[in-house]
Amino acid sequence: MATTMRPDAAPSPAHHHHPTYHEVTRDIAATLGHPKRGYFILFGFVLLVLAAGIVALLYQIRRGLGVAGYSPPVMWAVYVTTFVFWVGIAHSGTLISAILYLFRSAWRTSVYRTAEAMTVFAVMTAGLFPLIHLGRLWYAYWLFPYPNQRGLWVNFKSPLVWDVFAVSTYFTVSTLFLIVGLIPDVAAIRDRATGWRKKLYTITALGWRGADYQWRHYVKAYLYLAALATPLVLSVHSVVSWDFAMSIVPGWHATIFAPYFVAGAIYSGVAMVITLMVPLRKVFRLERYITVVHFENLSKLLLLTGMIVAYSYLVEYFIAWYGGNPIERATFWNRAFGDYWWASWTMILCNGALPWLLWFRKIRRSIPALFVLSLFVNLGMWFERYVIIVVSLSHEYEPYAMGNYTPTWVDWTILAGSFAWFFMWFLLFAKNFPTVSITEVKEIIPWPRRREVRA
Amino acid sequence: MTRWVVPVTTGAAVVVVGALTVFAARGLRSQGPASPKVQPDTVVDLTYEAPVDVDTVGLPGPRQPIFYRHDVHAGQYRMDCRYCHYNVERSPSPGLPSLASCMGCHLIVGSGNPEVQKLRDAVAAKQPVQWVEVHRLSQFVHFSHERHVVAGELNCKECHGQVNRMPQVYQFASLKMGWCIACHKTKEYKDQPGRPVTTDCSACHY
Amino acid sequence: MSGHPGGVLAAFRHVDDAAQAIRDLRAKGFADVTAYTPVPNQEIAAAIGRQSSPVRLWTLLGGLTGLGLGLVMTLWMSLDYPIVVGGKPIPSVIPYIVIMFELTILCGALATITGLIVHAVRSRRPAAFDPRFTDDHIGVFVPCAPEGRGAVQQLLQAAGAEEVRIEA
Amino acid sequence: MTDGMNRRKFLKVLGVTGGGAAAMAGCSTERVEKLIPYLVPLEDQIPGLATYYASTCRECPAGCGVYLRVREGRAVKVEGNPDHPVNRGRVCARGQASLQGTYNPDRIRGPMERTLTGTFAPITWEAAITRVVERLKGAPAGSLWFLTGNEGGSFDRLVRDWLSALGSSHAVTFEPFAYEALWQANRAVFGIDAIPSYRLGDAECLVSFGADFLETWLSPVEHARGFAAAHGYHDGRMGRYVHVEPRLSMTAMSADEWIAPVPGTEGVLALAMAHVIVNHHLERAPADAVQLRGLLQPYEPDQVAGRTGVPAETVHRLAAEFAARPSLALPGGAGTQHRDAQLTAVAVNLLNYVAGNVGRTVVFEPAASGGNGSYVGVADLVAAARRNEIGVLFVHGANPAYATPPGLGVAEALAAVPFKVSFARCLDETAALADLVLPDHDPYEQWNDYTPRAGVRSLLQPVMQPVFDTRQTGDVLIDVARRMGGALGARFAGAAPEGGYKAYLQERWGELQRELADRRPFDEFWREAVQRGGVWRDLPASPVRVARDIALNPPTPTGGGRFTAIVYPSPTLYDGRGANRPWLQELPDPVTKVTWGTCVELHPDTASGLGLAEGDVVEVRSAAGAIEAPVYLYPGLRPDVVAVPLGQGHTAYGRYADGRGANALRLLGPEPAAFGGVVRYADVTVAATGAHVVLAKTEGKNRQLDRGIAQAVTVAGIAAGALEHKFHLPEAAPIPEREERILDEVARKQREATKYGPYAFETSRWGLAIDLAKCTGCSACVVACSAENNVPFVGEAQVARRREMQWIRIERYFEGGGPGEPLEARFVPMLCQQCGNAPCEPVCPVFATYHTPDGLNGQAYNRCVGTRYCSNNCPYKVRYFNWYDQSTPDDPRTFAWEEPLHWLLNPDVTVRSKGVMEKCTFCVQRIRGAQNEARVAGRDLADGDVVTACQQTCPADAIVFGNLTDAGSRVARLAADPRRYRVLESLNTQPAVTYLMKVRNLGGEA
Repeated sequence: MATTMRPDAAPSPAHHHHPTYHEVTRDIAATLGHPKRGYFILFGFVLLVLAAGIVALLYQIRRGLGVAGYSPPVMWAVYVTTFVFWVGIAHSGTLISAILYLFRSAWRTSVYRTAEAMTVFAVMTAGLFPLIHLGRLWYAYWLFPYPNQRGLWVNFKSPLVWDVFAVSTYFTVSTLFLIVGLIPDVAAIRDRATGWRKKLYTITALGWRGADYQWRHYVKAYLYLAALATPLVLSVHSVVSWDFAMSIVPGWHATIFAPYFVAGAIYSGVAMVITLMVPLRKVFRLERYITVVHFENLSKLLLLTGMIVAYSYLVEYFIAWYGGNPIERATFWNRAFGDYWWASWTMILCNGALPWLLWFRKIRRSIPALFVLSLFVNLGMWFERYVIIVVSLSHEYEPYAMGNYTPTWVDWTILAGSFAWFFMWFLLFAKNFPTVSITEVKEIIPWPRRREVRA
Repeated sequence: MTRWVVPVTTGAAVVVVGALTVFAARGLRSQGPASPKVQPDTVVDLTYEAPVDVDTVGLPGPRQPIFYRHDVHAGQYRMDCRYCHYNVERSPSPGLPSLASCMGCHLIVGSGNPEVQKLRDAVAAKQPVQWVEVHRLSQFVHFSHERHVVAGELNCKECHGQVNRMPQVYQFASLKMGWCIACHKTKEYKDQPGRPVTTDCSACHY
Repeated sequence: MSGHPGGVLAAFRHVDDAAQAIRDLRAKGFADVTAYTPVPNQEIAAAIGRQSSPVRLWTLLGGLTGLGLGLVMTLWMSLDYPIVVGGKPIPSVIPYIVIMFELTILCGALATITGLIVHAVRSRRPAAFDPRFTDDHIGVFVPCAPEGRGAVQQLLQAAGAEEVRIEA
Repeated sequence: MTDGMNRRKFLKVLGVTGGGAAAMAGCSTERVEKLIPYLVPLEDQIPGLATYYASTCRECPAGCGVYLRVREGRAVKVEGNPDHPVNRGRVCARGQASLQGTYNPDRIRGPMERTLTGTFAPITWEAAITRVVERLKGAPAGSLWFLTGNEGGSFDRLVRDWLSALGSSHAVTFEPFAYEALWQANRAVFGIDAIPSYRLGDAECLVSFGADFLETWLSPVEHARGFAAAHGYHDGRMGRYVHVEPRLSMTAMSADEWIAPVPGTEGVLALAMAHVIVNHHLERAPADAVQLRGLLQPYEPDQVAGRTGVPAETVHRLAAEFAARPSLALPGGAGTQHRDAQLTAVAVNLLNYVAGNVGRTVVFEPAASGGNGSYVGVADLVAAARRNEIGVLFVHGANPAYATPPGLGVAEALAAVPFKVSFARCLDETAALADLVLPDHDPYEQWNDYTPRAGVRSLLQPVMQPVFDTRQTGDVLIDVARRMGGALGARFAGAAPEGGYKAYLQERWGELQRELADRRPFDEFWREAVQRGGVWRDLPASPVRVARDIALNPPTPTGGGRFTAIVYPSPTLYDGRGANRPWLQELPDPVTKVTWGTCVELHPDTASGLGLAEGDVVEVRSAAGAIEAPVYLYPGLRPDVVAVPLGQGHTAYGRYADGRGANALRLLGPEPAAFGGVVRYADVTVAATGAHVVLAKTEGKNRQLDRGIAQAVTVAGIAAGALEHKFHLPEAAPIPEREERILDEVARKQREATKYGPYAFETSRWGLAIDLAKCTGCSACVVACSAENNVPFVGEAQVARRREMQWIRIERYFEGGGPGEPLEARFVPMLCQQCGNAPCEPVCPVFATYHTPDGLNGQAYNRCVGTRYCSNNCPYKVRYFNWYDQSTPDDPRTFAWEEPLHWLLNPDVTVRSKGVMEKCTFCVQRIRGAQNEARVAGRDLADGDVVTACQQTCPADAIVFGNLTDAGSRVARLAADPRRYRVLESLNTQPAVTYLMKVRNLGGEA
């Protein structure tokens, strides 16, 4: 928390007609409490889809990966695509909560909690896919270097092992970060809640009182967590990108992959934040705290990362031509004009072209427009991974062994199931914990004082 | 300066934990019947007499259709293992005595012994005795007795234990990979001192 | 319920009042004043006046430990059962850097949290509390013997406390 | 030995090996296994070690000698008999799959009789034989017919003896490919009733008029050996091979030049060449060649160019080459299946004669007994049946109900026969019509002999206990004879009472021994023969002269339909008898790479003309009938020709064959042609049906996109130094010399850093060399590999998803073929390259794949978790994933080892389970086995101690395996050959597989 922030710090988004501290507590606490019928219907639907996904998975485990659409040489497909997609989604959360925190940007305060929760749940979703796509997932624990009677260890040269470490670290750290941030809020709610919720929050508040000796360590710890999370978030998607870049597959083996993936990740993540925030704001009546200004800032972030992504696309094609390697060239020719041209152009349209609309202030400030746009970006980013993975694999070195891939119902059901899994957690969270940080929103509201500050 | 103490100690603790993992691994590996311990050779013990009546139930190892006494045959009468397991020096699999070779002796010997009678009945009925396998390797492990016994000059008991003292044979060694490796890491090629026998995966797994 | 040595508890609305009151109290020798704020506040922290938290040391040492662990683990494990892949050196440090980095972050974060808990608990001071302090009031608790309470109460009221009450 | 054999009971055998059972257990180790000892030890069986028995392959009339590898009493693999004169230790794909006939789950498990309801019901042998005896007693002698396949040995003799003793002479032999035209032509031209042996090895110039001599024609394995010897590239010299046929067959793909004449005009072309030779090039011609001038007069090249569509100068060029060197012209295959087949055969005989090849490369030996019979024979049988002249019909080793054009009406005819006995091993179309089925032993379960050609008597011996309750037909016939008593009984009361067919066989061999003037006691002679697999000797060539009166009936003009359909024998399924072997069904057709079905080959231009795309189902209709099958776009055809393989479209014959694909025979008319055979050409129309399917083919792209996968040079090119600057992927820019040095330094340092632990010591590096100048694409290696390494078949649906698992595949690429440029096809056997810097290894998180100290790219199946990253990162795409559990009966949909097929499993190789990656490891089990032997014997491995399955079976000897670090080894020498190259070398994967460029001889440097 901004210890160095003075009450009269830079004009905050919520500057004009501040709510009082009390209003903040009241309004946000109001978002919790007993949900309405609509919530349960939605939740039931989510559980249904999740169940379908689980059934599909069990079927796949029973019979073998053959029930998915894999057709060699395409040995990775929807599952790895979806893995990268969800890891990407996660990133914006950490960006907003940690990086923007270090940059002291005030506007993050009312959106970071949602983003952070999204991060944790997205990583929880992503983490499933490396397992789902294994031929023998019951041996997945072999991927960890645990002492065993065979005396065998894992291959630390394999990017997949890097992944294991990166993703599990990322999950741990972002979860801690979320929990730490929650403590003062939970305490605030505790002091207002009644009944079983009171008990729940009393426990989860870990005895927080906001005493000076608590703030003193808390503030530092939070700062250092943010400091650790920042390089981590950059590293995680770099490592994920190395799953591909470390190989010799034409279309994968590129040095630009790390920055390209990180930008893409944040891009998709911001889009997902918008997708979540728009309905949330309506349902929870948070218009006062999540204002057009926040969306405009988010969309600027979207525009920036979108431009980086578009640039990366250009560079990929340029290097393929400029590098002069005929196989690389063939691969990219195939991407643009081969059997999968539709996927490639979907991706280029959604990620490369549409964000240009954000140059217009009108669109940046139109919440419906942003919502629609964010959906397109999500779609586009999923296809980006699909193109990178499937299309590259379908057109490698050995012409005789080239071939195409089409998913089956199992792929689709498990993909849908992953969304259900994500939203299940998110819905549970939204109704039981503040989706807007009480404490941090208060922080940007100046304290009432009796005398003027002496400069 | 008390506030230094806690972090320092904890930091140290983490290091120790790290180190422990490593050594735990070591430990885990060497535990189990590590490099086969060779008991004093009892073949010279001419006085050994196998206990007269033993109760199968109390004994380790699976119960066999016929209570064949290795301790009597290999122990008391000091028959060479290779008399029955005739292939051990020329084939990956040691070979299982045919009932005919049992009858070689038991046509005459052992009348009145109910277990021997079972054998004779089986032969009469032309029904092979279905022994229960004691030492079992997975089908993805390929082990050659020939190479270990002839080239490796290993004594049977290093892996099978003192069968000549077992009324009912039980699995002496774990036969797990760690156990194999433990031995392979200590042994050397007979003709190339200093060269450890292979720990290459494809020596056994193919 | 009093899990605390009795004293005086005041609730402030204005941050400058509260800060001033704390400064006065400390001037009068009340060392262990406890201040509650719904959000961290520089003025109050300054008024209370304690050195910055040692948690950063935990972060540092945790990180270094992780780094060391990563180094030892990757190298030892690849030498323990040497296997050649892709014609690369059996211990190759460059790919292992990724592992070391991740472990640095992981251990650093875990150590930081441990530090937070340890210190928050260790520097704990028993004091009275009021729910308003997590909402919109600044709380100040001054532990003192019953005979001195009157003076403190006056001081706090003078400082502009909205409410002052004796906590037995 | 045989007695040991007979005492053996499978229960025991299975128990001892546990091979089958344990294999089924997949990777679970928790089951209690029983150990079941022999009652009596088998003197020739050592548990855990293989025993080899010599026998003879009966998959086609070629009659190759084989060794059966037997483990614990069950045959697990077929290998060539190195001594056998026909195949010299090599076996073709069909031979490799023959054990799937033995262990076929659809074999008839015991005698059956037809019940009143028309279905079959089991019956005891006793009852069955009694039934036969009754029927025979009731039937008039003349009404007794016996239809056999080409038995070519003592069994033929038995049948004839047996019939004659019963007073009948109606023994008919039916072999679908009986080469009637050749027999007739040889009679007509040389007055000799025989098929000569064609010495391909001595022919420096080979012209094949349609003969698919590397696929099915006469003796493919033998031909491949000769062809490799003559046409392989040996220091600057190689033969030249021109193929004349409207379709580019697999055999033709090895040709240096492909000439596609108007269908049916091969003969005219041959005569035109002969014409040129007798008029201009008589250097090598025999004296009486000139007398043919008159006969050949009308065939002046310019005259016939119009008819054949082959320009005169081509004919002159070919004739000149043909006459200049020891040459050979082959009549056969598609060239001898059309109406004018006999003309072709006669013409080719004349061509060989005038070129002086007869007696040199075309050698007539004293006629071998029997022969292939003729289609006319079956036609007569059918006619007789229609006239109700057949009372009792015995059928053995022939399946006319499937293998003749439906128009002949075999089924209807048989319906008119009151009592039909079939000795079939599988319930094929003919057996399905029988009243009584007395299943014969499989060739590998029986005593028998076979005479592939004069001078070669090849033996069959039972290598194991019969799998089912079958009886050898010879024994049955003799048993029947004994019960019949009378003349018949007397005939077989003979020498060995109760001896049965084995005794009869030994009588025949006694005669042979006398014939050979062998003085040893018979037992000795017999034992040696059994061990060697037969007896053989070289016979003197019988001199032949061209007949004085040869009539050349002019070719009939082709007419009618829009296209000419060529119906050719499938290189994998032959005439259809291979269709119930899953390995052969899944073996990609060497030309089309299509598996598990029939496809109609159409020229791409033709297809686009008809608006057809690959996979579109079309109806091909002729006067005789129609079939429906998907289109395969094949540039190796004349645009006016469509081609359809035989072998599919069974209506019985077991689960793997029944109802699969289309039977191309439907297109053919039943009436025998002038030469006595079936005309396998038809005038057809092609029409789309609107349906579309995904072809189950293993091929992605059929062009290699200039990636240098399959490289080739010409003899002239080599002479001009083409090998100096070798093909590489064009780099972005040449690496500067300084960087080069740094890179080398880095590489050296890296190699040093890998010398640690077990890697620190000098070991071998295993390598393979494949000579593309010899590889004919026959795909024998593919099946051999599957058999050796327990590679499961996955079925049509999975292949359609490109999930086939054969560890070695034959890639077939096309070059050229554009307007004005000749179409060229190249084969590349692609298997794991065992890279020195293997991209697959470092990406595996669990070290399941890694580099062994002896340079293999090891794969520990039981460690694999199935991330499949290795396969993504493999530039050669030679890693295969177990998408389903092919190894457990739990999932019948994917189970590949239906009992008793699982008895084929090689106990030395892990059976992979669901979710793991598998691949070629240079038959590591053979390497380890040899290493163990060497260690135990206290010696080092010598070159040739280890032979991989693919190398072992390669008919052309194109594959050589060995230790690359041993400079003296064959493979090391080949790896240094100027023609060497390594696939995708610019990736610096350092493959252990060296390819030697294909060499093409474009002529002119004779």
